Amino acid sequence: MRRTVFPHKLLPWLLLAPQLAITLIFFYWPAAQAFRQSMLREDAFGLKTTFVGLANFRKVLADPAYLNALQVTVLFSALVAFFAMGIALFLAVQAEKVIRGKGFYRTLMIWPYAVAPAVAGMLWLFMFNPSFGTLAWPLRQMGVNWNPLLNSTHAMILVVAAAVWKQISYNFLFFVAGLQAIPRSLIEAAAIDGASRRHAFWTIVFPLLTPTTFFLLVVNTVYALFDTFGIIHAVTGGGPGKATETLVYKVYNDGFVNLIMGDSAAQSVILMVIVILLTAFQFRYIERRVHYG
Amino acid sequence: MAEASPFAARGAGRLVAHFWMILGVIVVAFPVYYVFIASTHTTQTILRPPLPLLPGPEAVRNYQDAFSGGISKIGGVSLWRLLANTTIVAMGIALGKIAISMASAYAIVFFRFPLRMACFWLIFITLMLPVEVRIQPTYKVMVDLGLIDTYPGLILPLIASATATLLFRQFFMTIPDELLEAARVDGAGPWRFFKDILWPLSLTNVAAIFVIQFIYGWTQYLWPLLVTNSNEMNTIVIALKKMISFADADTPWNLVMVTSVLAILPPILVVVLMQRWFVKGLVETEK
Amino acid sequence: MAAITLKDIRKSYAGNEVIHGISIDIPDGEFVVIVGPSGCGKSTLLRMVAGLEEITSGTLEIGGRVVNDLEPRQRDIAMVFQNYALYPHMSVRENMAYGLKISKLPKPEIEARVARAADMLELQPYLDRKPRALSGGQRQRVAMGRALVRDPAALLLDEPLSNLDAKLRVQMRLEIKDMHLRTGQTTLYVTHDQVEAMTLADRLIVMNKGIAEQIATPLEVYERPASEFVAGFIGSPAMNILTVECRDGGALLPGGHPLALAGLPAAGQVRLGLRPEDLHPAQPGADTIPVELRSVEHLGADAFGYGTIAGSEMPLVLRLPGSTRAQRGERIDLRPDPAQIHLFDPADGRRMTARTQK
Amino acid sequence: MAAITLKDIRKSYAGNEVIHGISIDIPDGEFVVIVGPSGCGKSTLLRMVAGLEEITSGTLEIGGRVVNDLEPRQRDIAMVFQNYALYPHMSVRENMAYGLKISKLPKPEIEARVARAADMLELQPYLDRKPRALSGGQRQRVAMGRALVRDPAALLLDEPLSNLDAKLRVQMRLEIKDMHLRTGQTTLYVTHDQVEAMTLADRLIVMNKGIAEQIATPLEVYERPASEFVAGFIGSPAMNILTVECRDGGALLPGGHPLALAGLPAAGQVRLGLRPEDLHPAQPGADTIPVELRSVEHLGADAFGYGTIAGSEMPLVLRLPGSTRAQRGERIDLRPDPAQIHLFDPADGRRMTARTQK
Amino acid sequence: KTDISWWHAMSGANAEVVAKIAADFNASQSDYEVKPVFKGTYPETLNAGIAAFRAGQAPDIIQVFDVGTGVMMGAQGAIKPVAEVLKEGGYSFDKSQYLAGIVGYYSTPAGEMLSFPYNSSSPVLYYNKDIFQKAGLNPDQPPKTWAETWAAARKIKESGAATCGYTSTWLTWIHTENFAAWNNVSWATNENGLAGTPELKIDSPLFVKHFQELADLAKEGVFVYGGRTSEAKQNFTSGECGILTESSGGLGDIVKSGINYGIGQLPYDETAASAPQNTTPGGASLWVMAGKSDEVYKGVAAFFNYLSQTPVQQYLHEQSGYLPVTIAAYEATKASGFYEKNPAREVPILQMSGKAPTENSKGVRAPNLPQLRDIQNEEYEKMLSGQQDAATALKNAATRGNAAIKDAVGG
Ligand SMILES: Nc1ncnc2c1ncn2[C@@H]1O[C@H](COP(=O)(O)OP(=O)(O)OP(=O)(O)O)[C@@H](O)[C@H]1O
Ligand SMILES: Nc1ncnc2c1ncn2[C@@H]1O[C@H](COP(=O)(O)OP(=O)(O)OP(=O)(O)O)[C@@H](O)[C@H]1O
Ligand SMILES: O=P(O)(O)OC[C@H](O)CO
Ligand SMILES: [Mg+2]
Ligand SMILES: [Mg+2]
Repeated sequence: MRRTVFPHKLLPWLLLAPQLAITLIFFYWPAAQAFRQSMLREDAFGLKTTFVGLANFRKVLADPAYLNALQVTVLFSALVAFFAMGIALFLAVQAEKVIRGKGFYRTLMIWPYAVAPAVAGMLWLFMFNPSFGTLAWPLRQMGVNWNPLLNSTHAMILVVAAAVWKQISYNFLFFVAGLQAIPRSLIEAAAIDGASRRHAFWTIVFPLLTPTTFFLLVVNTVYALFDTFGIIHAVTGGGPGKATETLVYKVYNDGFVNLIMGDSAAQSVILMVIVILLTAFQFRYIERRVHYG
Repeated sequence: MAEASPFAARGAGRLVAHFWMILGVIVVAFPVYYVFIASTHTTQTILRPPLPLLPGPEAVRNYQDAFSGGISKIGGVSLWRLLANTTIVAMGIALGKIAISMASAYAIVFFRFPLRMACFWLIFITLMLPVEVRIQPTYKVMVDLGLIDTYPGLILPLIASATATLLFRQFFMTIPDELLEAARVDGAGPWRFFKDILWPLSLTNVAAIFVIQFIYGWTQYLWPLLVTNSNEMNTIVIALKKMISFADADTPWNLVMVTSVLAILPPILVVVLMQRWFVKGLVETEK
Repeated sequence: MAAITLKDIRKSYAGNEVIHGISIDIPDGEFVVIVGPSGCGKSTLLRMVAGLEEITSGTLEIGGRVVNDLEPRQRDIAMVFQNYALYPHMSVRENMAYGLKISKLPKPEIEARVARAADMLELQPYLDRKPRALSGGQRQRVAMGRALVRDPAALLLDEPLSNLDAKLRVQMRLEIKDMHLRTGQTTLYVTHDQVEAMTLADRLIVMNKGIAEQIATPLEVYERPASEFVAGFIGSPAMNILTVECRDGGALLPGGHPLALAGLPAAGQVRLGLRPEDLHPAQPGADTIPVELRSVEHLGADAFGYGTIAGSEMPLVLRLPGSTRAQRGERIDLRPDPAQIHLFDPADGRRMTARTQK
Repeated sequence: MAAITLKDIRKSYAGNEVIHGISIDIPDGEFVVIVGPSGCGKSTLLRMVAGLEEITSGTLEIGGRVVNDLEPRQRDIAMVFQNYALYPHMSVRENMAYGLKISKLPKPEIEARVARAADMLELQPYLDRKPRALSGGQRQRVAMGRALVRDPAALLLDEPLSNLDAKLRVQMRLEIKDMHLRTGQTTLYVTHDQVEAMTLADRLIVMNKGIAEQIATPLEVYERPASEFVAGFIGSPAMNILTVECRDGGALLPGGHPLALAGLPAAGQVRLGLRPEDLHPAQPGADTIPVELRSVEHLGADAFGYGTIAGSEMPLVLRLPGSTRAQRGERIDLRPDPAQIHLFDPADGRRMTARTQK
Repeated sequence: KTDISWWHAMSGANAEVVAKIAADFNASQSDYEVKPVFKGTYPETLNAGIAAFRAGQAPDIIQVFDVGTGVMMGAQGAIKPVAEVLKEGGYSFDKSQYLAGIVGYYSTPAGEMLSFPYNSSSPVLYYNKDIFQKAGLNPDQPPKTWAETWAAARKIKESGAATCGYTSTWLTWIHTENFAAWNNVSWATNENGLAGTPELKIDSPLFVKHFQELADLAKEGVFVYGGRTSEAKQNFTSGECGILTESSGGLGDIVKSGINYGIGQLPYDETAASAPQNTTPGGASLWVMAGKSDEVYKGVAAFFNYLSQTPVQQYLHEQSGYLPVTIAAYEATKASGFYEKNPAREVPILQMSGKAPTENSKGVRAPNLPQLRDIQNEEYEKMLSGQQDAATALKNAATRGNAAIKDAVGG
């Protein structure tokens, strides 16, 4: 909580107005539509519409495939968030340790982010196709029976790796910025207190980095839940079987490909609720541990 | 003067750090390298994997071809037009996002007003729904507002994300009270404080957000595809996607790769140019 | 320029009151110094005047206007912060010029003022550095400079000199005094330094736990401290305060030693305050206190002796000339100056008798 | 516990040398105080000893080991920072316990030590607060506490008391002295406070612009300052230093006033140093200096007089008893104590004559 | 001038073809201007069309992939039948001038053609002649039946001529839908759904036998699974696999890859009574959206009429590898000697129009064909990774698929 604030009452509303307006028009309005649609059963073109109440929800929740997607999502998101943040943090710290070449490393680290997902999907296919992938080949040479097309575990590893790869750059950038904001004297104080670098990292740097970490946690959760759908779409298409079908992929697939509008809308409403709860949880319980200097 | 980071390691530790960074960079940047490599081979070589790991002999020819006709027009639109469109969209998204999210984060952190927390939540929930799952109603809004085939149509819906707001909120909360107090005593109102104190101190974060959002805007695919009906409004990624067809024999993969390299270059340029802001931002200061 | 009036100002943090109602009228141009132990609320009080802290209750007037609800910048004040609060991204020059730039002073005027302040503060060589590349004292001088360049109605300073070296501190202190005489700005000044407090203040506010124990001129505070707390707090080394049993014409000291001393009540317990400099070495007698020296600190011009009243554990501090050769373990007899004794009520610590005027 | 040896230690920032070669042998257990004007390099020197700042050249030994390239934690030191450097995410208790926890002390031992330090620093009520909710002085006490609870071979303190009030400062000063006697830790202590410097130090390092002007015991520094700079820096108010023309048996003061004074060279210019307390009011005569009082500052026990030598603009500071009634505009005649004069070479400011021993 | 918007999903060289045809049409007359717009992949294009329709901004013509046909047919009121458009535009529409297999697929049970077949394909067999040689197989004689194919594939693997004997794209389209048509077995009831709501029959014995053979081959490592759509083509062009079944549209890649390939008909099952029957088309067709002005419809009719013209069809066919839709175009191509130079190009046409389609071979239709394919793929993948046998996989696919159909028709 801030000790001092500006006393204006109208100004903050003016400042908020653009964001609120855009949010209302492009988020709340469509979300309300999705909510409406989740109570309907209709064909793709909206020509025949029947109100079915909560039937879509009942159907979705009773579908074992939905439960499966939920499990896949939890596993997938946890893995992606953990590795994407862990690796990025590790590399950000390494980057701060070096004295020369920092800028060089930083520039290269952001590259993957510059690759359009449309191109990235193509690349991952080229690289990891079990038969001809440039990187699958050495795997096979090493005796790994690499087959993400049929082996669920391999498929999961592959999509997690691809999703993590896309996100490392992002996290890396913010961790670097976060590390730079930590007052030098505190690290020095820890060094004096006898803390080894590792210890100082976990007891001082990491806690002081929590605003960044928390921000990234929220962003990465959202990323893993939503934005990775393009990768899954391109790399495994949810397969083999339903091994990599996440909730969002299912929303997309049911709505976008299979054109089952009601189900898809019901799923996105459920998804919204889940994510709102999750975020509320993150802000309520995790942000308590965040230290804002 | 950029002085050594307090994290700087001594002796062997520094070498180990270099080792990890090099490894990280190799892993992370490899696919991009891969595109570059592919852009220097013939289509045949590209299609007969595994692709060699070193640049091939066709580099000069591919790039020449690309510029002397191959990709100077994609789908009837000149490459420059595509790049210009993409730049406008990416800049619009990046700058728009920074502007509106800084403003809202500023309101939330540095003011107290009724419904403050409600607004906070109202904005944060928007983190939760990507374009893909709300495409139809959003499209309808675009039509109703007459934004189809316009730059605002390409830009506006994509700046409605809360991530940047969240980031700025987090950052603003770490600004010491004393700075605000000193500025207020110095006679700074909200605008001056923002412009003179907060903005310079946020540069690192602004730079990070800018890079991220610029690239985000640059690589958008689904949304531009939906709201543009005229080829003249296409972005480079749509054009690129149009060139790529796995099922199609005549996809000139070598030129696709050249185009990909060209499509990746501007964002990388942005990263390189923004680089100095990362260094400049907070390194010299002790908040 | 403006008078400042505080009427029963209070401050609570989350229901926890830390300032318990302070009232004072500060006429235009007065230099008021606030002293008190760490955590007593000095900074909080100053910050309320500055408009940085909301006033929980009470009224604050600056220049006759009630300003409780005005912004700091509407109050026409300048302030020096205890922890500098320099803008980390601005050079020293920019830090100092910032307030002036905001008030839209012409460029040359700004430059002139900054140059003048930099001169006074010996900051010229650092004008283009960022705060980070400055030493602690240099930073504090920049913070001072930031306030000095402006010409506010009231100047608020929170321990502005605490990180300066002795020489610079003296110099700065004189500068501040001088500047005050020149500009006549109403000034509120928080300090821990006795010398600053005594020499700068037109009036002192001695605070204790959120209460103003005494508001008076420095000499009055020194010579007639309103309470045992003030007596103990002002003066260095602190006043010795003993509980004594009065009897006719004298008192029974701790350790059972009788002392003949005028000016005491006829009977009952009182707290007797004796400043170290009012205890003069003398031949042993009925009117002297026998003291066993435990240690002697040499400060150059003076020395402090730390001892106990013979036969007791009651500590007593003495002030000795710098040239003293007194040694640990020696016994000295001291005669209190009967004109310079202070009596406090053992029940509430308030002053009991008027101290005889010199 | 360990001796600390500095051999020609130098420090440059980006090619700009700020410490120009300092050498000193600090035997195990000595208490060394570093004083000097703001920006002279005190903190930098301390930070090099701590291992926080790379040593540009020279060798640093702690306990006989060359530690130039060792990490701070390998040097077995504790340090109190000038700007506190408290961990904002830890409570006061955790801040203090942090170093102990790292060295894997048993829990009860940690608690005991923290409690002891909190007691000494009057921090018990705040043990569970975060630094953000503390006053400046409270924060500084926590910073002290963090060093006190540990038992390092060497203790480094950078102006640890500068934000404390007078009373607490005296108390803390005595505590530190006491603790040092008990533990015998080698201690390096940076301060601006003359009293601290004089009373705490076994030896003083007086620094000026990155050079150690004098390394000696406090009394020696006070009584035989090695240079004009030291003379002017140590002692408050500062020593008066005049340029005089010597003649047989005396000198010509600024303003053309002749003064009979023993101990001067036969001829030539010298810089004559006279401490304020060594100027005693006397009947006008050949051996007195006539002074016109410009102002008098009352500090309670003492008063300082600021004047000029009659007929000149040469300022002179005097120390008067607190009870003085001397007034601005009065003329006083002062007799310098011939045993207490200091002579400096006008060319390089070095001391010329040995000061007569008392 | 009336603008006619045409949303399509053609990328790569096919996009160029689209552009050229539109440009040529625009140049050929002065009343209408066709404006092609790339809208992404097939599903993306369809969704864009749907969103636009719902917002009242539908394009005039939209290209919809084969599996979306059912959806479009269900959307009466959203579309206008092509036959009607042509007729109202004053063009006589003679069904008999079009290839029967293709037209049948895009028509109502009553025979009214609903969409214009723009790009149609058919699955064929590709084989690597060099590998055949090495394995001691006759490089001029592609296997005709599945049994022969399996034998050849095994031989390739065993002889070490290649690490993989056989691979295939689109297990759903080739091994399920076309397998049914080609072997004249039922894929689903109600004429495979063309005549009404279908009920899947893909768990019938012939399917089970066929898929069990595939599963066994997969276990032996003779069959390599490449993915749900056309990914497996790469396994063939890279020389890893000796035999591939894939769309005729995939030919170009194979030519480009430079391998020494041969083409054969899609294999059939020799135990099936009337095999080979005929194959059914893949690819996509052009749909006309409802609610446009007469002017627009006239233009669309003119454009479709233009598209049907022999030189245009011929150009389309020769450039893209998709099939010509008019008999005249086919004949003209044949006459030009194109097939003598490119014998492989004729195979899919012969396959598709060799025999009059039966109720098992007119094509398949379901309101939710994409979903059915998803379900099948999931079950097939489980089968191929050894988690279940073919009978179970097909049983599951049928049961789940039927439930989904019931859902989709609003049961
Ligand atoms: N990072 C830096 N870059 C450049 N110069 C620096 C840096 N840090 C300190 N200095 C300079 O080095 C000199 C010594 O600084 P240092 O902090 O040691 O002074 P100090 O004696 O501790 O002063 P103070 O009593 O004011 O704290 C100063 O002139 C300062 O401006
Ligand atoms: N934000 C806060 N929340 C709760 N208590 C606070 C807060 N800020 C200050 N306090 C408490 O209020 C009291 C007064 O604090 P203040 O900073 O005014 O003291 P001070 O007299 O300036 O002390 P110092 O001389 O140490 O600077 C202290 O006990 C402090 O702990
Ligand atoms: O590969 P294509 O373009 O011939 O299409 C194949 C079929 O359409 C799959 O349904
Ligand atoms: Mg304070
Ligand atoms: Mg310092």
